[in-house]
Amino acid sequence: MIPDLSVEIGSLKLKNPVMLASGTVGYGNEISEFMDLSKIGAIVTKSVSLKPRKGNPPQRIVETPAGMLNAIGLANVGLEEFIKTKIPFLKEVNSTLICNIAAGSIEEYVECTRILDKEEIIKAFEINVSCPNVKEGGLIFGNDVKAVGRITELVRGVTNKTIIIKLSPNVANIADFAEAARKEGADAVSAINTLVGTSFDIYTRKPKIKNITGGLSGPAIKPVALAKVLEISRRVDIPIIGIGGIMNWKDAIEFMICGASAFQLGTVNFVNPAAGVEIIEGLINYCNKMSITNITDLIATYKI
Amino acid sequence: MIPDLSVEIGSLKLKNPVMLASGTVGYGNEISEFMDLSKIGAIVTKSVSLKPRKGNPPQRIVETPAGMLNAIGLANVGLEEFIKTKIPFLKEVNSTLICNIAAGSIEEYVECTRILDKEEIIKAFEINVSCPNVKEGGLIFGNDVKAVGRITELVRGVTNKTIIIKLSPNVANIADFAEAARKEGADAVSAINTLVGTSFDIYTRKPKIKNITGGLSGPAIKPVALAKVLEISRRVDIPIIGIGGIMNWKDAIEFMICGASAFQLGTVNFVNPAAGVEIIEGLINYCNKMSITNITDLIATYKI
Amino acid sequence: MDIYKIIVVSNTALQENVFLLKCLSSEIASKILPGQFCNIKVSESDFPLLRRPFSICDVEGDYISFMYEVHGEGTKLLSHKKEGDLIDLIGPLGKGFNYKSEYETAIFISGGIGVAPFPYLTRSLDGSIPYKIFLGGRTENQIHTYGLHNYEISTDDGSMGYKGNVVQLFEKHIPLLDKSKIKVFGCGPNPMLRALKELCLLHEINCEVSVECAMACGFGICQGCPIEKAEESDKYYLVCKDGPVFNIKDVVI
Amino acid sequence: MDIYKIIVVSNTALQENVFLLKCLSSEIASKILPGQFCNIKVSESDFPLLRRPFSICDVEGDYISFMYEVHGEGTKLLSHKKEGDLIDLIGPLGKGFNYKSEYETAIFISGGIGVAPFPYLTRSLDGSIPYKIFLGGRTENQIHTYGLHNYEISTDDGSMGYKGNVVQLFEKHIPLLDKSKIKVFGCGPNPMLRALKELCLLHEINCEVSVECAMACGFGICQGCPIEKAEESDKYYLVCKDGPVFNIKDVVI
Ligand SMILES: Cc1cc2nc3c(=O)[nH]c(=O)nc-3n(C[C@H](O)[C@H](O)[C@H](O)COP(=O)(O)OP(=O)(O)OC[C@H]3O[C@@H](n4cnc5c(N)ncnc54)[C@H](O)[C@@H]3O)c2cc1C
Ligand SMILES: Cc1cc2nc3c(=O)[nH]c(=O)nc-3n(C[C@H](O)[C@H](O)[C@H](O)COP(=O)(O)OP(=O)(O)OC[C@H]3O[C@@H](n4cnc5c(N)ncnc54)[C@H](O)[C@@H]3O)c2cc1C
Ligand SMILES: Cc1cc2nc3c(=O)[nH]c(=O)nc-3n(C[C@H](O)[C@H](O)[C@H](O)COP(=O)(O)O)c2cc1C
Ligand SMILES: Cc1cc2nc3c(=O)[nH]c(=O)nc-3n(C[C@H](O)[C@H](O)[C@H](O)COP(=O)(O)O)c2cc1C
Ligand code: FES
Ligand code: FES
Repeated sequence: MIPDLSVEIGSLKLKNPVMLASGTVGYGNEISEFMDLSKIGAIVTKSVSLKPRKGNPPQRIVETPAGMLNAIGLANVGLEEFIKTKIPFLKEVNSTLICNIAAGSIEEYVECTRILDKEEIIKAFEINVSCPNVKEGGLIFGNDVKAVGRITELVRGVTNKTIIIKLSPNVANIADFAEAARKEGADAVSAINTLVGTSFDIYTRKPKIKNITGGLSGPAIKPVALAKVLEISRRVDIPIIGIGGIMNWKDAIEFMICGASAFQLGTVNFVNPAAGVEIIEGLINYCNKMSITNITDLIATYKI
Repeated sequence: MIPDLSVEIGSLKLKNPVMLASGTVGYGNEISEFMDLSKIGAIVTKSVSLKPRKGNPPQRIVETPAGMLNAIGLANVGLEEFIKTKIPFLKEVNSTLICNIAAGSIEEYVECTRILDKEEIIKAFEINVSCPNVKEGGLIFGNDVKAVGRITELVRGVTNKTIIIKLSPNVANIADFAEAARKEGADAVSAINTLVGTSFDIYTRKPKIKNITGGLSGPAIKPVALAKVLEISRRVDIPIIGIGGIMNWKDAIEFMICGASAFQLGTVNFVNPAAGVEIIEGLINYCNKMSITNITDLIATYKI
Repeated sequence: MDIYKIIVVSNTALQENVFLLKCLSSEIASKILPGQFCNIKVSESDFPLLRRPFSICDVEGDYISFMYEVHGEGTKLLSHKKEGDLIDLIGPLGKGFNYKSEYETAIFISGGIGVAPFPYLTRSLDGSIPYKIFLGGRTENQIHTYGLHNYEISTDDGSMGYKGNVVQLFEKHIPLLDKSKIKVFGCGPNPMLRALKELCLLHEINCEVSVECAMACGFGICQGCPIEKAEESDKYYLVCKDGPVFNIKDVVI
Repeated sequence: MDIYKIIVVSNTALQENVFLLKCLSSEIASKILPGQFCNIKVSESDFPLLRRPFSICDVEGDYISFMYEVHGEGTKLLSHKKEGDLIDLIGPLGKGFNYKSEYETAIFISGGIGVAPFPYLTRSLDGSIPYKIFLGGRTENQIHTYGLHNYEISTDDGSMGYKGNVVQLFEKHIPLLDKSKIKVFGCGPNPMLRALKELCLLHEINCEVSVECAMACGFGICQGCPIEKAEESDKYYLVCKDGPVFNIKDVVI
């Protein structure tokens, strides 16, 4: 029997809870060679900003124990080019499209959302208030509850589509941020973005990443991500999209048990670009084994 | 040639920067079977509290990718028993002794320090304001800049020995906490304690650790720990003791380059209880190779 | 206890998922006691991070062996070790079985891979003490008789020996035994040990068990392995240091 | 490009630290071009996390091979693979050398393990095109001649061939060549490529190089591998997708 894997995030309906995380699948082209994107619940685009961004100079990435640091610096083609050259391909793919927006000012968030709201193919916005790798990339907002509330409020004013606020883990109480987003009308939050980290060459004494610090992702951060999801789930009544170190279906289930209504795959796409569809397989088998007919029955069923 | 490995933390002189972290070497007995503790710069005791603590019920630990979660819950024999039965052994070991203190109230911190100040063998206090695993174990203080300042101030009032404030990484700006400690008279800060994390069994839906969340330690957190040390080093003029995921001498050097005057070995002791002396070896070889005659010449020499 | 780098002599499959790892180490062989364990580094890298604890299975001259079941990543890596490889291990650890105390007949009861410490333990008994072994498993291929004599078998599915669990099998034998003169040594999963405890308390049978729990260090420095004391509920034993063998009356399983 | 699980045919040491990994894969063999690479998963577990990129070294029928130097943990694990093991790899990746464009003599210049792509590349040249290979290394055991002909050697320490670096060795040969009719193919560490670029720009020699840089994905989704464009300094190429082979004029090395 095929269990019902569909989930809802606000008014957004997904055929399954598997989403591909922002910045880890580009605009879908390359990864589509490894799997049928139409099977995936949703694709989140690389953060788009109003103007194109060159991104940070190399070296941008470095491997760490069970993780990696990145400081891509929100390299992206900019709003105009995104609409012109990236959306056509994304239209062909029969997958729900979520557009991730990064900005250097509150006005830019609003402006981006306002413009992109017209693109019918875009079903939801994920507002990145938490990129640790550019000064104006959101982390300054991400650490400020009031700013997160304000951004949510203003973005809410220009779109009726689903709004997801992507939260930073680099704060003491992430639930406060989720609560601020909820209060100002966000439909969901996603957690977590990367943790701030660094790594140095002991011979040159230079940072291995040109940007000095980068964002830590991968299995190393999974326990932290799960704790953040659980914290939000226990305190705030808002759908959560779990992110952080998911490598396989077991990790994904763990996030759902901890409170996630859906989850995103990030770093794993680099290592196993077919992970998305493999995880759907895994969810089905697990549900069958556990006699779960609707995967929504799993959400936040932690026994504590 | 043997380089000079000695370092100073406030008025505290250490023969080398290698310290064994609180909670990861008990009170020295067992680990002394694996190495000559007199070679180590300093030993930090398991957190001592005024009264004995039973600690958390099992399961207390679980392995995670390149790390582990623990929720020991500050299990310790209590102040009185510590003085009576643990100090005698620690006296025999010719190693600098630092006593780590945990408490459920500001008064308890002060009271513990006042009593232990009389023990001549104790050369410094490490004040644990950052244990994530017991409600009254400090994390509530660790997340509150004012409380950290106040604890420092009051503890400073009852001892002339070196005071090290052990900081929580579970905050947005750790440098603010280092600054508060510095202002109120701390001689140094140590960073980092563990990150809050969790892990669930996907079949029982129960947390793998009875306490629900635990503290994440080990190589997984090294990039985060380094970034926190660097943050403090760039903003606050206070000696830093680096902690987090050090497995070998290379990791240790990385911390010193990022700003640490000394460093502590935690989780590695469980896997390689001789790591302490092996790392001293490694430091000597590195210094020789790099023509460093005083290891203090390495501290905070990041080129950024 | 100390850290040793010892050489693998063989690492052979006893069943599809169960291996016998034999190594050369005169130091450990000369010191280790039945019921003690070693904490083994299963890879040369930092992954997996923690060592894995395994009971001593047998000692023959300078050779020591471990019997293990492939469970997760760590034991899988261990199963890849081959003759000539070096293994990094800490031991001997913990306190073993008090098999020399006063009793006339020894009874050994194991569930699944819990049989691992029995070859060495039974071999260490003074030959004059009679003993009987009860081996339990869910199914036939969970029964491992390596190095054992005088055993009876139970399987949950009845595929081999008595159909039922091993504690039930033992219970059937109790009437044939002089309860005050036997000592039971048990090793296996917690549910089995709980059933065994209940039975032994009921019949006032002296019983020691080896318990398992998650461990970080294995030698007493992390406090990660508490087990509640039966008498003083405000205190814990450490499984790695005070155990893994406990008198069944002393602990809450 | 796709994910393949292919079988290891052999994995033999060419030097103490340099191995040749030969695998069976008709799919990759039939598609991959000289200068392209594969991204190899060096272990079955999640450690190390990322794949490791290696240039295609040779293709013979259905067999493909990689020549690699043991550098860190990942390549060490790779060196443990043996006949019959399965390897998980993604490929073919990137853009290869334009070795079919107009020129009369091909020159190949490598530093250290940079020689890896040359066996397949030289073999792929139309037999009628004359070529010469310059192999450089710090010392004798950094010189790998596997699958090569027509080479000259330089070592920094003079332990083999010309004493000096390989770009200097090539420079000595320039007067003997018709600069406008040669094409140079280079691969090696960045300092060598920088020296080569300077020399080729000076002499107006057409030159393509394969560059290395840290990669997370290897196929264009992470944006982790930028290299600055020589013309438009506000833009980057991606090494994994737009390269790893670039005309030396197009990039800032
Ligand atoms: C004192 C003692 C003696 C043991 N003797 C034997 C023996 O002789 N033969 C044998 O096959 N097994 C024995 N075990 C169990 C063995 O240690 C585990 O099966 C093994 O650690 C599993 O590792 P893994 O990486 O394959 O499994 P994973 O499940 O991937 O391991 C994940 C983590 O959980 C821990 N863990 C998993 N299962 C257990 C368990 N049952 N007990 C304790 N920790 C566990 C691991 O050590 C590791 O830290 C013993 C355990 C203890 C505590
Ligand atoms: C396109 C391309 C082709 C390559 N072809 C070959 C080849 O044919 N033969 C060969 O021996 N080597 C080749 N390399 C280099 C090879 O990928 C590295 O030596 C290898 O990744 C080192 O891994 P490690 O785990 O042993 O080293 P570690 O230093 O432990 O690796 C740590 C991290 O740094 C990265 N890294 C380390 N060195 C390099 C490097 N030089 N280039 C890129 N990433 C690096 C690793 O991928 C890993 O993520 C190539 C690199 C690239 C980018
Ligand atoms: C290379 C890279 C680039 C990323 N770029 C973005 C981005 O542009 N916008 C964003 O919101 N998150 C970005 N992220 C964060 C991921 O979407 C995700 O939150 C994070 O990597 C944690 O998940 P993981 O551990 O599964 O990778 C990026 C992550 C990586 C590794
Ligand atoms: C099992 C365990 C127990 C710990 N107990 C204490 C403690 O009692 N007091 C304290 O200040 N830190 C305690 N810590 C934190 C360590 O001292 C150290 O800050 C942390 O583990 C990070 O370092 P590591 O990654 O090298 O382990 C404990 C850590 C572990 C793993
Ligand atoms: S496992 Fe560390 S104290 Fe027992
Ligand atoms: S390595 Fe990921 S884009 Fe090039």
